[in-house]
Amino acid sequence: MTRHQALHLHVPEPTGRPGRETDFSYLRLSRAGKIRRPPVDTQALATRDLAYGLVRVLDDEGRALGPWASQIDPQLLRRGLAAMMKTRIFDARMLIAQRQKKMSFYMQCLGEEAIAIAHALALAPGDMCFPTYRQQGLLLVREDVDMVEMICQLLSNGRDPLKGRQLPVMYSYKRAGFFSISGNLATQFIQAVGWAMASAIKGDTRIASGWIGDGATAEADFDTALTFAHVYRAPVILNVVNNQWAISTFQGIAGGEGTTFAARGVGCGIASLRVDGNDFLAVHAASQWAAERARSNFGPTLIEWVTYRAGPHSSSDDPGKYRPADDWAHFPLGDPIARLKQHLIAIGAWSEKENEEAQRELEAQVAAAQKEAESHGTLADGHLRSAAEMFQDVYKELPEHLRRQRQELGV
Amino acid sequence: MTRHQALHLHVPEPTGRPGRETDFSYLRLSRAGKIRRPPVDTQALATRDLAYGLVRVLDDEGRALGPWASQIDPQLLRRGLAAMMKTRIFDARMLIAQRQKKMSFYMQCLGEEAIAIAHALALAPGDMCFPTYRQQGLLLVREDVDMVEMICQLLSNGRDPLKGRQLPVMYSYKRAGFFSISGNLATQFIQAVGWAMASAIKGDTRIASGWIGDGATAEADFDTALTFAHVYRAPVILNVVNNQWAISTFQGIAGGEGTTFAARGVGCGIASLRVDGNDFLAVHAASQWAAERARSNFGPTLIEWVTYRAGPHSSSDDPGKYRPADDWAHFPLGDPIARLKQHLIAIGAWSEKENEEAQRELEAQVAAAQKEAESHGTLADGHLRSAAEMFQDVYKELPEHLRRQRQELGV
Amino acid sequence: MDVTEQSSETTASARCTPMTMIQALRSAMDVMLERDSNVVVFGQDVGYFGGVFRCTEGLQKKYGQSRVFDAPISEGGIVGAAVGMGAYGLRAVVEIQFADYFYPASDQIVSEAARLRYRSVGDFTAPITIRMPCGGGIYGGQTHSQSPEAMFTHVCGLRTVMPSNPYDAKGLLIAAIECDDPVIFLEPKRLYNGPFDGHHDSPVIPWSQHRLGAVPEGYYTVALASASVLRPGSELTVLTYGTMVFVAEAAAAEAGIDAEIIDLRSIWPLDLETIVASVRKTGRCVVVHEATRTSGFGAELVALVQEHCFYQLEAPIERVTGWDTPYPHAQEWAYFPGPERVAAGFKRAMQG
Amino acid sequence: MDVTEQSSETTASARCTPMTMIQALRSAMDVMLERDSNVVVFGQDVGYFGGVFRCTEGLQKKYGQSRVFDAPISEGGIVGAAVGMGAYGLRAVVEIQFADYFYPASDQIVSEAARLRYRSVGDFTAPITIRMPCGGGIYGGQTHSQSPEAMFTHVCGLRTVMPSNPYDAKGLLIAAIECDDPVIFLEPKRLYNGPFDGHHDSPVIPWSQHRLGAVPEGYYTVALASASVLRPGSELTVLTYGTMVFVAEAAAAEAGIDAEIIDLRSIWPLDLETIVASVRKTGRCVVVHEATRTSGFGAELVALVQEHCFYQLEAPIERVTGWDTPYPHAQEWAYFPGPERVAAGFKRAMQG
Ligand SMILES: Cc1ncc(C[n+]2csc(CCOP(=O)(O)OP(=O)(O)O)c2C)c(N)n1
Ligand SMILES: Cc1ncc(C[n+]2csc(CCOP(=O)(O)OP(=O)(O)O)c2C)c(N)n1
Ligand SMILES: [Mg+2]
Ligand SMILES: [Mg+2]
Repeated sequence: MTRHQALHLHVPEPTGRPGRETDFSYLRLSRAGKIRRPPVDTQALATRDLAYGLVRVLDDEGRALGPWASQIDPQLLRRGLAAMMKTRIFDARMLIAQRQKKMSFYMQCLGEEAIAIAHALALAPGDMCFPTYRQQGLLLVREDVDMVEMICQLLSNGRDPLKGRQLPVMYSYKRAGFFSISGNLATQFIQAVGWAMASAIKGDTRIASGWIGDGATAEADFDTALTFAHVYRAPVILNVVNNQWAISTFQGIAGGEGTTFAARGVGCGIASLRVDGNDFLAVHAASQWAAERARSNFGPTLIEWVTYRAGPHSSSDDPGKYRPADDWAHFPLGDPIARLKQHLIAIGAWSEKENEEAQRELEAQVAAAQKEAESHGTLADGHLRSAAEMFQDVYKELPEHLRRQRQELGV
Repeated sequence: MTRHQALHLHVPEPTGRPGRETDFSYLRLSRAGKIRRPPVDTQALATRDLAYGLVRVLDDEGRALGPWASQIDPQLLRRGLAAMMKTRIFDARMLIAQRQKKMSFYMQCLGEEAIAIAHALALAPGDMCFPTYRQQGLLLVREDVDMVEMICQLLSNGRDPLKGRQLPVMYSYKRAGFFSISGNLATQFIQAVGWAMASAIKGDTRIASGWIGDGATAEADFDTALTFAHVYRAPVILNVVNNQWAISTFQGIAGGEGTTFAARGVGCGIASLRVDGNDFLAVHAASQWAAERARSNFGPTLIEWVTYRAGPHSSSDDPGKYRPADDWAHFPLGDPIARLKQHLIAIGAWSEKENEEAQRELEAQVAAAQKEAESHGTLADGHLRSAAEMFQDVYKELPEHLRRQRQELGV
Repeated sequence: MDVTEQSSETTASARCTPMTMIQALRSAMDVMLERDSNVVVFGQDVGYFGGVFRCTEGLQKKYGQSRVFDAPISEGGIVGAAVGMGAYGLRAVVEIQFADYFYPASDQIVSEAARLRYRSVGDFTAPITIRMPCGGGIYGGQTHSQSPEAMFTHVCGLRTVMPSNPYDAKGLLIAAIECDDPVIFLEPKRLYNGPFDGHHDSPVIPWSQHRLGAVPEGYYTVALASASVLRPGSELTVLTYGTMVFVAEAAAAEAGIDAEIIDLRSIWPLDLETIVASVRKTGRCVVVHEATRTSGFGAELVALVQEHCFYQLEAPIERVTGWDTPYPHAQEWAYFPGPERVAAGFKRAMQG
Repeated sequence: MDVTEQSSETTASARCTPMTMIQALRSAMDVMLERDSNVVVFGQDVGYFGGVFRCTEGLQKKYGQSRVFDAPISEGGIVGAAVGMGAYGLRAVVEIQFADYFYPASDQIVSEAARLRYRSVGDFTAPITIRMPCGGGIYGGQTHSQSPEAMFTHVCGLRTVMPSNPYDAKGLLIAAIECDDPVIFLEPKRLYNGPFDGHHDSPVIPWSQHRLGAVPEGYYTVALASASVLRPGSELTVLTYGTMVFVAEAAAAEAGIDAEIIDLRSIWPLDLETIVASVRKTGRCVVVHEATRTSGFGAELVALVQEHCFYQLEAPIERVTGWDTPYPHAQEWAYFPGPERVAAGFKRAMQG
């Protein structure tokens, strides 16, 4: 055996830091239209190349190219665009409300709007999403979810449907296919698989869609979900939103260096795609593919959505401390809203003028909803749900010891 | 969207069950000598083909073929053969002793002897193994580990170095590079990575080798180990012993259906090999490759060792309840001892006569060690360590409350 | 509430059969798989093989692979999937092979199953039952002997149950499966095949020779949060559960103390009324469990009793428990709080 | 032992600086990274960024990436790797971002770190320190507010520590890092920037205005398992720790009760002597903690006090704690056992 040098520890570092620009070549992008689209019953192992490539439909001119560019109703695209615009307006206003102390906390999805929204439009009624805190788009795209009610949750006010129990953004909407958000990362991923298994056990046709961030893939429940989904061929879509950052650590710390998150799916025997998450058409097409695969009993699909967390992690975070201030401006996959707008205009289904009108209208809508919600109180003015409600729902029935404790509190 | 049929749950089933022979074609074997041997500094992703193939050196005639057939001293092979024979004798005798109630429990490694033993011979002094309960070969191959002491551990007698605290087979031998075995599956895998990280942090040259069974790969610590090993490029060998069974469940229930355990490594960005674990030469060569890679700071290697658990899971198990009685006889990778013996005879470095002598001598050695160990007592005759020792080592110093409890017991 | 009262809870046909605890548990799952198509059973080795303790033997054959099946060796995955199934509307009954191995599932148990109803205001629930064999006495060493019940009782939203005999085991398991809250169902493995009085050198008595081994064949429940008075008495109240129930009975007999022995059956939420009534009557109390002492559930019992019965107590409440060490392998019987140690605790409580 | 005695434990230069608890913790790690090349610090966001609470700010720059570094979001991996490093000979100081997130690491903590020395007869040890911010009062909701200390105290082999001020925080953290046993180091995040008396509507007082905010710059230790008498008194003994220490102080002042307030500092193993001496003197005892009540560490304290002081107790020991519900977000101050509730407990204990 040869004599060896001293070992040393490798700690991944992003190329960019405050004062040093990011070299985004690590993303290894593919050109729009270049990635093949296999049939939905493809063998999991046969998706290997797709897990290292990047499915893209829209090119820089806003043209839709290649096998993933499906015939899609412009009406649906306009609906998607409006939902993305609404989401961005919603986020911006809520962040301000947080700064005004009307709510304790907020989390935006700035720059990632296409993913949840195009995905939601590819699902069927009754399907169940198990989201993270950054998929508000799943709710805001729906007509049957009341924005006022959502804002009441954020304000923890007297009309908060979650009775003040949860942090802002931790929504729960069973009837809208939106599972209760947990503060503990990754737990929902295996739960999504369990829900999908249940659907298969019951001979149902509904599928599940689980969500996780790049950082949270390091948690056990990510891998557990992959294992269970593979073993039981669960009808589930496993979405990894790789927005490059997990609070202050970049995706290399989560294991993304020199490989992809999609590749982990292939290793587990799961069909896997890596997709441009800022390309509304790509997101919709890939989601449809995976949904069709799941619903046809061909099993799970893991999709890595490549995107960028353009805002701070949450209202408590200052990204200027750990990454270049203008990083998003250099992110090669751009802004999903601008890109879809460009496409719609390019195909003649939208105009700058319509866009401006829509923007104004949506701003008015959100403002009105906010106003109405605030009329029911905010965290700052203390119009909260009653303390007695704190003791409910711990168990189905109030047990004796909690009755005594409620009494002790005098409520 | 098309109308869909009812979903149904897929539950993997082995091809063989009691009364129905196993179809082992699911193993997808390669022919001896057919798999390439990349340089040790190869990129992790470039090992993809190796993770789905099967590195084999010995063919059915006992010839050593192909790029993994290294120049290996016949003396070392004879040592390996003797250690394997000794291990098999040891296991057989200890199982009988368990049936005689001299010990509470026992676990054999029947059929898997080559893996631990050839691997140990490829490591350097000071390297640290984090084994499972089925790597007794790591100890039995060493000249500096006293078999008598090992048997005292099994008998839980007055000379048990672990003071009666641990189940039989849960050895701990720091000086022999053998980490304390845990009853909780998989925990050692990430600990091995932590140890390797420590070695890198300190600029050491020693490497770690972690062990896990196919079934236990479903535990979180398996994936966690892969993630940490990849992120920090830890100098560690990650061994998955795929002996096809985890108590009563076959490897498909652990996620092996339609993929390999080695493939999970590649997905995580770890160089990965799938190797014939019953081929002593292949085990030695692959272990050497991975050790050299780790020690040269090129990072971790995951090796899936394909083998067969020929005996019951433990002394508490009856495999006749869940798999064909004569399954091992049909396992296409055969018996590691017979195969190495055949090779040594084929190259003129061994003979039937030497083999018989060695067998006799080893049997006498083990019998003598057992006799001596039993002279210090067995679980059955109650010559145990003192109850007072039960309170030691919970903390470094005996705290007040344990002193009081010891007093309460009156010891 | 005593055993006679229990029967009134049942809706079973009068037909009783002698069953071991294993058979009783299997019968409970059988009954519930039959009655409710939303019940599913899974866990490590529970499918084809029927479980390492054979509690699910024959169930896969009877109900098919999609209702009774093997799971990967991932306690976290098993419970996490069960929570997801609960959100769908199923009632999963899962097995953790040994209670010592629940830790990888603890996030899913504590942060998810226990809090799902609360955080979603009942939008989603996790009506799951998590079975786990617990306790020592079988030379299982430190990773096949633990009694972690105290951990669960600190988690609001969970119910924790531990039967001590076949009759209760079946009735409680059915109640647990039907319960809309998540239930931790701990099975003292030393009692699987017979009652055990702690005299480990004596021959094992089978359940067929014990009155609590007579189990109705069909459906019945034993109410959660109801204790049972195993032995009425006037001198001393003994609070115990699981393996220690018959040890306490033997210790009382051997010490010649007229102890009132209360088998909690449900550890939390618990039947405080029965406890308080008894201690107010006897004025003395001993808490007995196999788990390690510090912050064991005995501490909560002591706290509750002194809060509710302070002025009736004539002596300090005694705790007889496992030591604050890992469960050793060879010194198992020095660790286990056998009849001698329990009796000594009774005597201290009588003297105080 | 009181604060004057504490100083005698230190070997620090006399030079004291006002520090927040965050600065004090950082200073402890700085001192130990400097003194012992086997000390490493890692966890989520602790490297380049310096931790979400900034406790490790500047340490990576000073000691380099292989001694202070970011970790993947895997609490199990972080603790598991730390155990392996311990087996190698390092002393890992790891951060769990919020105590609410320790569950994925519980198997590595309970089954591994806590038992490694025992099961290997000292062949291998895990001298690790696991830091975790705990407690509520910052509108963190149910997953940023928990106080899980009781769980750890049920696990033999672990030490559990919770400082209430910068001076103790630094001295205890250095002692924890030097300790050869695994230590769970809980940091009440509500106290990071100033003492907090529970009057959440009052302006925050900075540590620089508090005597316990004066912290020696260099090396010193506060002994593990030693309590501190925050306020001597004769009428009532208050056992508390962490966030509740200054709340108890305020409650006593407001209720006009001459309470002896004991800050446990080390929760387990603990300084029973100081506790017993005090209760024997006062005859009355109230246990105060923020964690949920049932099977909280208060239960163990009640059990110990009644075992050791039964004949001196003039009234039932009271527990004032968080309710047995998840920590709600908006009703935080109805959940938190503030001065009013604590004072009411004191009064009940005085009447009994
Ligand atoms: C179990 C657990 N550990 C740590 C945290 C703290 N935490 C909250 S969000 C976050 C980063 C998550 O990053 P990622 O998964 O990439 O999602 P993103 O925020 O980028 O959408 C961390 C560490 C947590 N919530 N839960
Ligand atoms: C955390 C945990 N869960 C379950 C068990 C019970 N158990 C012990 S060995 C075993 C099977 C392991 O199979 P595998 O990993 O394939 O190893 P093999 O026995 O085949 O060598 C199981 C389920 C355990 N010891 N620890
Ligand atoms: Mg992210
Ligand atoms: Mg196996």
